[in-house]
Amino acid sequence: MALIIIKKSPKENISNRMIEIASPGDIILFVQDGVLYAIEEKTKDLIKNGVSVFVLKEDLEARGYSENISLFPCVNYDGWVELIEKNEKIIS
Amino acid sequence: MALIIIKKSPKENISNRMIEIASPGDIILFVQDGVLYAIEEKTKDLIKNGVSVFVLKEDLEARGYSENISLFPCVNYDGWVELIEKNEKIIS
Amino acid sequence: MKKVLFVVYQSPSGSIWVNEALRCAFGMYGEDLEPSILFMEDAVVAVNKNTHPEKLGCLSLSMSFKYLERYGTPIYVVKEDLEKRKIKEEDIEPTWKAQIITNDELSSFIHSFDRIIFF
Amino acid sequence: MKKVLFVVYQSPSGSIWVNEALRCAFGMYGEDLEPSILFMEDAVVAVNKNTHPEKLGCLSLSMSFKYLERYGTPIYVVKEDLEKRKIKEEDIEPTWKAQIITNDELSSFIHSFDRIIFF
Amino acid sequence: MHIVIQVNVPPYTYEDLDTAIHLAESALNRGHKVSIFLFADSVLSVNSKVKPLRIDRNIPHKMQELSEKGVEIHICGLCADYRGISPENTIQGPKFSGVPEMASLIFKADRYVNLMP
Amino acid sequence: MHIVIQVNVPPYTYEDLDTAIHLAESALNRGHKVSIFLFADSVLSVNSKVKPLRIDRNIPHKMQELSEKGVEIHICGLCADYRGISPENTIQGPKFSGVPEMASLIFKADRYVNLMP
Repeated sequence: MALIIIKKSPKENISNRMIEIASPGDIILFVQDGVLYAIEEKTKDLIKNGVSVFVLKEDLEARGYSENISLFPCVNYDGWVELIEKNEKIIS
Repeated sequence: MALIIIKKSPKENISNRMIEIASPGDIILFVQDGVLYAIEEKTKDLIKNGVSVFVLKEDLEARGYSENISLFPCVNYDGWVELIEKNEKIIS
Repeated sequence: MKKVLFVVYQSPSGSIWVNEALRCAFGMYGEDLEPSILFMEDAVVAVNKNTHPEKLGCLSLSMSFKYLERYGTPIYVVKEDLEKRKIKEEDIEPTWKAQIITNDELSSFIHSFDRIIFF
Repeated sequence: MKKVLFVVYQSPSGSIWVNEALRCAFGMYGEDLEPSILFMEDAVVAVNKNTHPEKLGCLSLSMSFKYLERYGTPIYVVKEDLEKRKIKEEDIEPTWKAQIITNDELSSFIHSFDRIIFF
Repeated sequence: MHIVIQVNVPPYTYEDLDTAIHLAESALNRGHKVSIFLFADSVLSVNSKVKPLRIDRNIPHKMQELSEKGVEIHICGLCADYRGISPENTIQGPKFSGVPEMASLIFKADRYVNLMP
Repeated sequence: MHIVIQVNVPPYTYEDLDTAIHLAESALNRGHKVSIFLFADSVLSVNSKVKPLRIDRNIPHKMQELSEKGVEIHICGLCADYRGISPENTIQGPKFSGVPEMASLIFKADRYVNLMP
């Protein structure tokens, strides 16, 4: 079980590689330019079964997207801290 | 006629976009991490007909590759300056 | 007269480059220069009327709007980059007066300038 | 005891991150920590014996070799990333004692650490 | 819990310092102990000589506020040397540390969040 | 010819200042007039307080050498404000300029080479 924080845009290879690292039970959180994954349908194909995905609402909204366009549930900064509390292993 | 200087690695989308911008008569110069294009066969497919390609020798060698592995001719810094002299239009 | 193009490719909320390109473009008018700005890749996010870096405490894009209106600096955006980021024409903030060009037109468009500076 | 992994993904001649990851890894031994370094993407260029940032006037990678030998810090490199950059096993500088792992093994490998820091 | 946030990129140019400040505030509000480790170009965020536009946020000022709220701020000393940062041009609060302190935080803290460069 | 080189990223962290210095030297050797425009984080390359490791290159020192060889170095003043750089902590030679000087160089110089961020 790990929390994987992806902060770079989908156009960066390293972001895709980090999504591939996720294994069942892991949580992926998209922040900063990583939130652009939340509006691309093909992101769903990249995410393995059993991996939960969240999106930082503040970063999504600052880039012009509302919560209801996001393919994954949003969290705010408090929610991010909660994810940190629940996951000792953090990959970022 | 333009000189297009590509300094970012092939893994960066913007580098591929800059290669696409080249039109016949243009010159592409790969420098810094852009030199990694010089060792990938598929780079040849990206380069349009009529576009000349050069590689900065110093950056290629500093990354462990010898001139003879490069798919394109090398220039040194003096050669880079020559390319600048010859091309008023520089895209970088 | 020389035509100058500033090309921005990074997201305006994640980085300073959109604001810096705007600032540079507005500064060109002191010389016999004709500046334009092209947004491509993640930078197209800038033209969405709902994009507000100030929500993160960062500088707002709207601080440039009065200069944009005063100078009428041409703003270009790549169609395919907009589409990929799900930004529709009606989402575009009218103040930008953004002109949409296709990826196919990009090469000849960029070559039509004398100086091309990527940010 | 905690296992720490520093993951580097940027080229060692174009950026400081390989040297910084090495410096951080060597500094871990003062605590009950077991550091390792993983090179992926362009960072795999670091293990090529012909890679010499000092040819550009930048810091040499070899300044880390004495610490690498003293501490025996494990170095891992992703096979597919080496192949893509045409680095053969015989090109690898022996001092690194690099262990090659495949992309398929990457997920379980990374999960075997307690702390994972990307550089 | 003791949560550490490591930052690696310069303030203003990228969003990471803003992210770290927001995250630190939320973690404080949830009752956690927070440390920030400033590595590489992120050390510029505690430079007291930084003069942003009046309409812009003052990141060194925000860092000082965090420090006053009890956030422990560590600066990598060698990174600081490379960027002209010394106690003379640093806001009140941060500690000039190094990799040994990073190791100690990696070992002792409950959580270590890195914002990769 | 008058050749301008614009740099945008921080020294040491990335290679661009090294690239710019080598390119400037070659251009000088070929008899050109050279100007360097330091924008955004690249302004740190003229900070006189930078203390690199003894085995490492001293970039501010190399910039001063270029200046002594006749290279005109411009610093974007607003960029400098944002990074705590002022005439007090700058090597001898660079001019605190701004976008008007950038415009003038873009207009007047024969070549303008940008090293994109």
